Amino acid sequence: MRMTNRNRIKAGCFFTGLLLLLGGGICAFGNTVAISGAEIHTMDGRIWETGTILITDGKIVAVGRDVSVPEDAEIIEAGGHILYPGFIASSGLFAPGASENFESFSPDASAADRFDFYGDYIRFVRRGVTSAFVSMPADRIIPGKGVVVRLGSRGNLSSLLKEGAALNINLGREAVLPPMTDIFPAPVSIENPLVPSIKQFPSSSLGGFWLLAELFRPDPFTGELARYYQNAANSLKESLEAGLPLIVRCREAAEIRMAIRLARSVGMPLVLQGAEDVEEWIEILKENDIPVIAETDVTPNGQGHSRDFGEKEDRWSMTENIPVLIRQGIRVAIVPMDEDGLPDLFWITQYFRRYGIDAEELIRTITLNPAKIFGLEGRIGSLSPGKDADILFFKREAGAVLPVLKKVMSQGLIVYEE
Amino acid sequence: MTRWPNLAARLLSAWFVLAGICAVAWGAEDTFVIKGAKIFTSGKQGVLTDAVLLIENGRFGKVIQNETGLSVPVKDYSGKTIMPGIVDAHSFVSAYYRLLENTDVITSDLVAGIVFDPSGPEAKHALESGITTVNLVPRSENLVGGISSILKLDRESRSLSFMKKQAFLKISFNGEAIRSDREPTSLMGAEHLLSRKLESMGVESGRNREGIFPQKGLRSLLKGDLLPIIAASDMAEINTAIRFLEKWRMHGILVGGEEACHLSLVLKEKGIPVLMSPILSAYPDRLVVNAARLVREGVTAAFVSHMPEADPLSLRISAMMLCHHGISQEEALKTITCNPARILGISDSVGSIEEGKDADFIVMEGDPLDLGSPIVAVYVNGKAVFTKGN
Amino acid sequence: MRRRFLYPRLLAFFCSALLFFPLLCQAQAIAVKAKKIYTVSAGIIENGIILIEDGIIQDVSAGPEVPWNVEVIDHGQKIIVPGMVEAHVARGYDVANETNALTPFVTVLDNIDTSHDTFALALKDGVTVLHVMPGNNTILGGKGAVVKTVGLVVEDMLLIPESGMKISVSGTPSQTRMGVSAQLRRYFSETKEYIAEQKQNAREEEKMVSTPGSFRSPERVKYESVADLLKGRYKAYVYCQGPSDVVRAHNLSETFGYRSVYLLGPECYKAADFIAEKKLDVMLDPEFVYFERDPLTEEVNKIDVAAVFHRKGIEFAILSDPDRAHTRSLSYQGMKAMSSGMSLDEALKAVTIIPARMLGADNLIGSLEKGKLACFSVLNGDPFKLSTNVEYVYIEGKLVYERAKDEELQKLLEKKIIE
Amino acid sequence: MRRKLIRMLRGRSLFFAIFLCLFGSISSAQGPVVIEAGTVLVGDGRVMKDVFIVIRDGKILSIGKGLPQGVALDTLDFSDKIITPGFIAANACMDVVKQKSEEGKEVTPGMNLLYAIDPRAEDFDKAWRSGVTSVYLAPGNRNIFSGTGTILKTTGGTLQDMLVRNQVHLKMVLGREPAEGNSYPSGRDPFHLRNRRPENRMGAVFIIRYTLSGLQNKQSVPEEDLTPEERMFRLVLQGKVPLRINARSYMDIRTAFRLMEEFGFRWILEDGVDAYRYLDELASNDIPVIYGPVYKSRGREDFNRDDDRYLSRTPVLLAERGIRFAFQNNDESPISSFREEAIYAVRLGLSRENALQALTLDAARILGVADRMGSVAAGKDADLLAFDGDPFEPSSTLSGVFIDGKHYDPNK
Repeated sequence: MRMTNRNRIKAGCFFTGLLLLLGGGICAFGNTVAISGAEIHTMDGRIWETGTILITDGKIVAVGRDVSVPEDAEIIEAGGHILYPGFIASSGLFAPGASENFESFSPDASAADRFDFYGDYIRFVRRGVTSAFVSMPADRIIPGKGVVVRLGSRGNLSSLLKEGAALNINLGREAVLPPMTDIFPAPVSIENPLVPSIKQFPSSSLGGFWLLAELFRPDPFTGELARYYQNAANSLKESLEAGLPLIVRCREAAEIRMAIRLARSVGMPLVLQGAEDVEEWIEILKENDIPVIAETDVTPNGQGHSRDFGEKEDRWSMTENIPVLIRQGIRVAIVPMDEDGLPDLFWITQYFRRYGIDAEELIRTITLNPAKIFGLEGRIGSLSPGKDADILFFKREAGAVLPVLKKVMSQGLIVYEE
Repeated sequence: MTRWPNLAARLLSAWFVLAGICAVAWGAEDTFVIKGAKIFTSGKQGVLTDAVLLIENGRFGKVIQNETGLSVPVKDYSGKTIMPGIVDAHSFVSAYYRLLENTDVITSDLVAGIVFDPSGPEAKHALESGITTVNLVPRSENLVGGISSILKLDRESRSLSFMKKQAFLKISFNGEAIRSDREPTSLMGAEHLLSRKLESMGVESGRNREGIFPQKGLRSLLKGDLLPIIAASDMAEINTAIRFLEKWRMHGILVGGEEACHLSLVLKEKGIPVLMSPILSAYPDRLVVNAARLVREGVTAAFVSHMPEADPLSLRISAMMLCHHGISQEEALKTITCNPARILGISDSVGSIEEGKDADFIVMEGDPLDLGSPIVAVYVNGKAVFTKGN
Repeated sequence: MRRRFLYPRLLAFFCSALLFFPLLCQAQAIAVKAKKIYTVSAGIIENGIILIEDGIIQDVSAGPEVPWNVEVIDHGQKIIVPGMVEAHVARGYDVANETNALTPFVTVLDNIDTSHDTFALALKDGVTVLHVMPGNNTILGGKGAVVKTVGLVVEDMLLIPESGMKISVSGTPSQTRMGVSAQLRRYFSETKEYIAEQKQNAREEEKMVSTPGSFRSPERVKYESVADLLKGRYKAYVYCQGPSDVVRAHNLSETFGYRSVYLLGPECYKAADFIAEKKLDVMLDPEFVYFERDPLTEEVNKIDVAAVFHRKGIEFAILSDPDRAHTRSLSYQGMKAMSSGMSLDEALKAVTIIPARMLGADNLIGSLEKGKLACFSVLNGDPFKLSTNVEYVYIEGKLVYERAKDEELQKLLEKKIIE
Repeated sequence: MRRKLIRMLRGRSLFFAIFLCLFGSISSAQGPVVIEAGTVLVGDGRVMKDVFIVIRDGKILSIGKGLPQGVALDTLDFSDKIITPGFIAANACMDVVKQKSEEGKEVTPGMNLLYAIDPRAEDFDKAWRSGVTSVYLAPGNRNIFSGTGTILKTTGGTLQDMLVRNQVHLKMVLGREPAEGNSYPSGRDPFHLRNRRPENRMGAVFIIRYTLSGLQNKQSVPEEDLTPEERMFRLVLQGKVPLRINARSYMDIRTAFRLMEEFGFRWILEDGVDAYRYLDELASNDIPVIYGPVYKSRGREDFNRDDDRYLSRTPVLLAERGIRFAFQNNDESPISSFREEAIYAVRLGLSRENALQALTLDAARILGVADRMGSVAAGKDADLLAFDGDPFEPSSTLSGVFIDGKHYDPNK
């Protein structure tokens, strides 16, 4: 069993390397680019009114007002532009109409197996979303690991930024009563009559909580699950040892409590997703520095958002939680509730300015905060030396409420230009 | 080695100091005196008229004649009545749809408490109608639903206030547990399935175990750490339940028990208490008579509300109906306060207004068994968790 | 039920095959003479003669001395090409797949319907060998078989009984790629465990096999076939719908160490670089043309898949699909391949020796040279011309099709003339 | 309306029962009761006139002309009545269980009806009011081995008091009933209960062979290593527990004989509608037959419809061959008309002695409780019936019932 797992890891690395190679093939090696005269918002606090960014081999070398530009450098004159780091979509399936018909307990499944690296994601890139966390579906209790990818556009291949970036767990009502599989252990015959196949699990959050509590004990339990899901159990153990962040999708107080208990019991970084009832837990989140991936139902097509009243009459829509969380200083990453809204990340974040939140802070919820959540702050999420040059060129235009995206640079290459 | 004792002593003293501080801190909050009210202690003292009740650190103190010379806040409830907080010994409150795990018929590992949502609207509703302690049980659709937990209904959502986290094992010989599309499809099948499972507990282990669950609950049932609470309503089911308890030499509790009165002699001699369904929930005509008979013939009986299947108010209504069938008011009151507490084995802390018990009580306008008298305030551990108006 | 008799049945195949060889082909040797012989291996031979004995080619050359007792069949001005080979056919039976997603234990042998028109049509077209496979809708579809296109019972047609395992990594309507690959990984690693266990208690294994009709344990049934795959007894034939599937499938086969042949969907042209780099065995979807809509500017671009692969210098096998008019027959597919830039020689290779190599049967079929089975068709013109017809088809030296005696065809033609 | 009636009946019978409990305890405390009987049909064919039956603690102390001396006696006068033993339904079909069979598996020998019976069901009332003092209740026909049967008295307080003997026979059902409804999961969800074999007679017999032969292979296994089911089967194969085979059609009866030759178990033919076709075999292997209802033979599926003379004359034929048989009812004939079975058989030519024997002693013998009941004899349970006329005359009514020595009035 260990053997096969090592194989899998090896395979994973191979896969990653391969795709990086394919992706990197197109990124500009050896040349130096300088973007000058732009207003630079490096999301780690600094804002340069007019500054220069120096880029070599698709990585940022220097940022500042007076950066010495080598003479062989290609200069991009960006006067009047506002530079932001590339946006990060913190959650999304990127598989239209994907209904998972698979075991409810499959931590060995990886989103890298589903994501189409040859796909054309220009509709995201042209709206500034240069990288995304490909998450796992919500209809299983442990659907598996998500990956962070850099969305390739026209002509260049998407590439893996991080395989196994986080482990998705669903405590919400979506994971209860999952669709059934009919995988029979063996063909039917008279000496081997039909045995019912692996039954999906759980049918209630009672069972789900129990399962998780059992699984996250030092020795995952024996029994039928162990028999059927030996690999799964091992791979879960591995990802626990690797200390992946747990992204727990939950809604109600009981579920949030469970999530926190869970993360404490295994001492792993926790990220809440959804979490409508979070307002009772803000102190705890603050104490333990637990970030939240906040799903909002704000959509750019006019009708704004709708309050949903769940079983609690005093339930808030998450949309109204977000400003509270941000003011309380909790790290928030904003994503739209339905995936079609993903290209409009910028618009959606700016919506929250009506609650009197600083625009800079809102941009951070789709750049640096996600980067930190997925442990990629060393590569993406801000404009500082050493990071990949995923840069968005905005421009303020007369009559437009929000600045307009003009160019998108990914790894030092202009991948989209209006 | 010699340093240990005095170290321990130091620790101890430190702890005392801390405790003292805390006590003071609390004392400021929930030490007070109640005067002027008519108090139905469903305990030895019976009914007290305009007595002064001292409550310190969230517990009932002694009953005194007048509050003069006490430097504690006084709450004047003159004209009101006070009864102990209602104990609901079988409830799905605020976790109904989470308490049924369909994956297996015997799911004895599941602990009901962890899915309870104290800030839910049902919990609020229950509290506002006087229920301060609930025994949260798994649903009756499974043969063995899981382990119930007893908890206080204070609207504290950050941490659950358990009285007992693992209280009883819920077994159901009820009609609900018998379905035509899976085992068991019959009552005898249900009993057989459960007995075989219990027999096989010792033998099987590791890989050749059937089913997803390791069934810790059944193991501790065999060890006697857990007592069964068996759902059985009609004669056949109650018979089966009794035979099952005999066969495995266990003490247990019956819940439902609409026809239990016909076996009251047996129940009495075996000392099996019965948790009766609330009277509003089914045919009243038969149920009231049966319930009254059960109480009259001296079986330890209590009313439960299978919230949210029945309204929390139905507890008081059931007790009231008993009065109409010749049960004294005190007896009737006991079926929702101290009897359930005794059955659940928590009567040393809740269930009646006696010195040293938790200060869980309800303040009402008029008579406790008169629905016309609305609830003014509900106290849990001496804290007012609900006050009428705000 | 039938699974139990698999082993005896396999033995039966071999025996019967041995039995049938002499019956199938004439006892005495023959020599077939024609104007042009396309031996795919050794170029074109003008006025060549093929010497055949017991269905095996003895010699192919221009004017060898023919022994006195050999009957010479002179086809005059006709042209001989090797019998075509179609390396993946999901036809020749009623139902293509089990409902169950993981059925490696089934074999297409139990399913083949010898009277299915697939074989007749293929024969008319000059296709002499088909690789019949389960369909694309299941993850582990089962085992296929390489058959000739004539025979009354499966045993006659059989060339290779268990020729490969059908795998589909692209997901079924109800399952996404992720679930599929996770399930495959699980199945394979469980099978590895199983193999290890088998090694430990090998002895009673043999006993179980030897006792005929012994009840087989579910484990055996479940893992045997995949174990054979992992032991390398046959290749996997992997259906890849999209380009990333190819990468994924290759990754999987690297991980678990089995050889595989890839059945590419049209969109896979995007992965051409990868395929060229890794030198994978690939077969193209019958649909050579792929239309895709640009997500940004919603215009439609047309891609000639075969051309792309040809430009990248990738050798591939061509498949046909009679359900669609424009991909009906293999020869027609060959013409299309030529239209997208391949030379006649390459196109011919793509339907003969390359698929034969993929099937691991290039020592038997795929070209006309000494020692191979005498499977070839006689044309009235150069191959891959619209005017060209298949006049005769020989399989193992036996004349199995004759255009003049094809009643259906004749009727058809008459009808045409009348109308 | 009907519902209300039932509830009323239940209520009344219950109060009645409780009253009787008290009364019974008092009377047994008081000492023996004496019945002054005009005629006694003992049950084994003998007839006694003008005797005293002395009952103490529910048992018959003595029966004879004289009375024991020195005991305080309270005498019940039945001098103008005919006393017979209580009737025994050797296979009663009563509405006292909600779900008669556990359909989770095909082979459920562990099933025990005692865990499902409702002692307050009105069918018990009907039974004792029509003279049936003991019944044999078994699980239904939906399994191949559907479980063991139970013998109960038809009244007397709680189930514990009514129980005579438990786990009497193991029931095996031939024919297609067990297989009905089973199928493959075609278009059905894969966890459905019915996705399994057998689907026909053949499959059912396969499962029987599979089970029993599996047990034969386990001869050497010690007792304690077996599961309870396997222990039960071992008892059957050792002949300690007789197998009761429900075989309606002639082909099923033949199958039963074949299985008997293979595995050599003792068996009893239940619901033997076609028994008249195998009189010789039944007689030579002396296999008891439980037959009925006599007067209603049409409307049963599953066996070829022969002409009814044979069917309703079956008791006579059995009696002629000296094959031991008892009566049963089925869901088409209520237990309250149990006596009519015998009456009809008598009308078709069965002798009164045989009829009474079939109703009482032979039934007790088949059930293996002849030491406790079945005839009016010292030491047996005092289950007696008092008729004011010939029990086989429809006109004569039942005027008194004794169960375990307690006197009930059936007409109250």
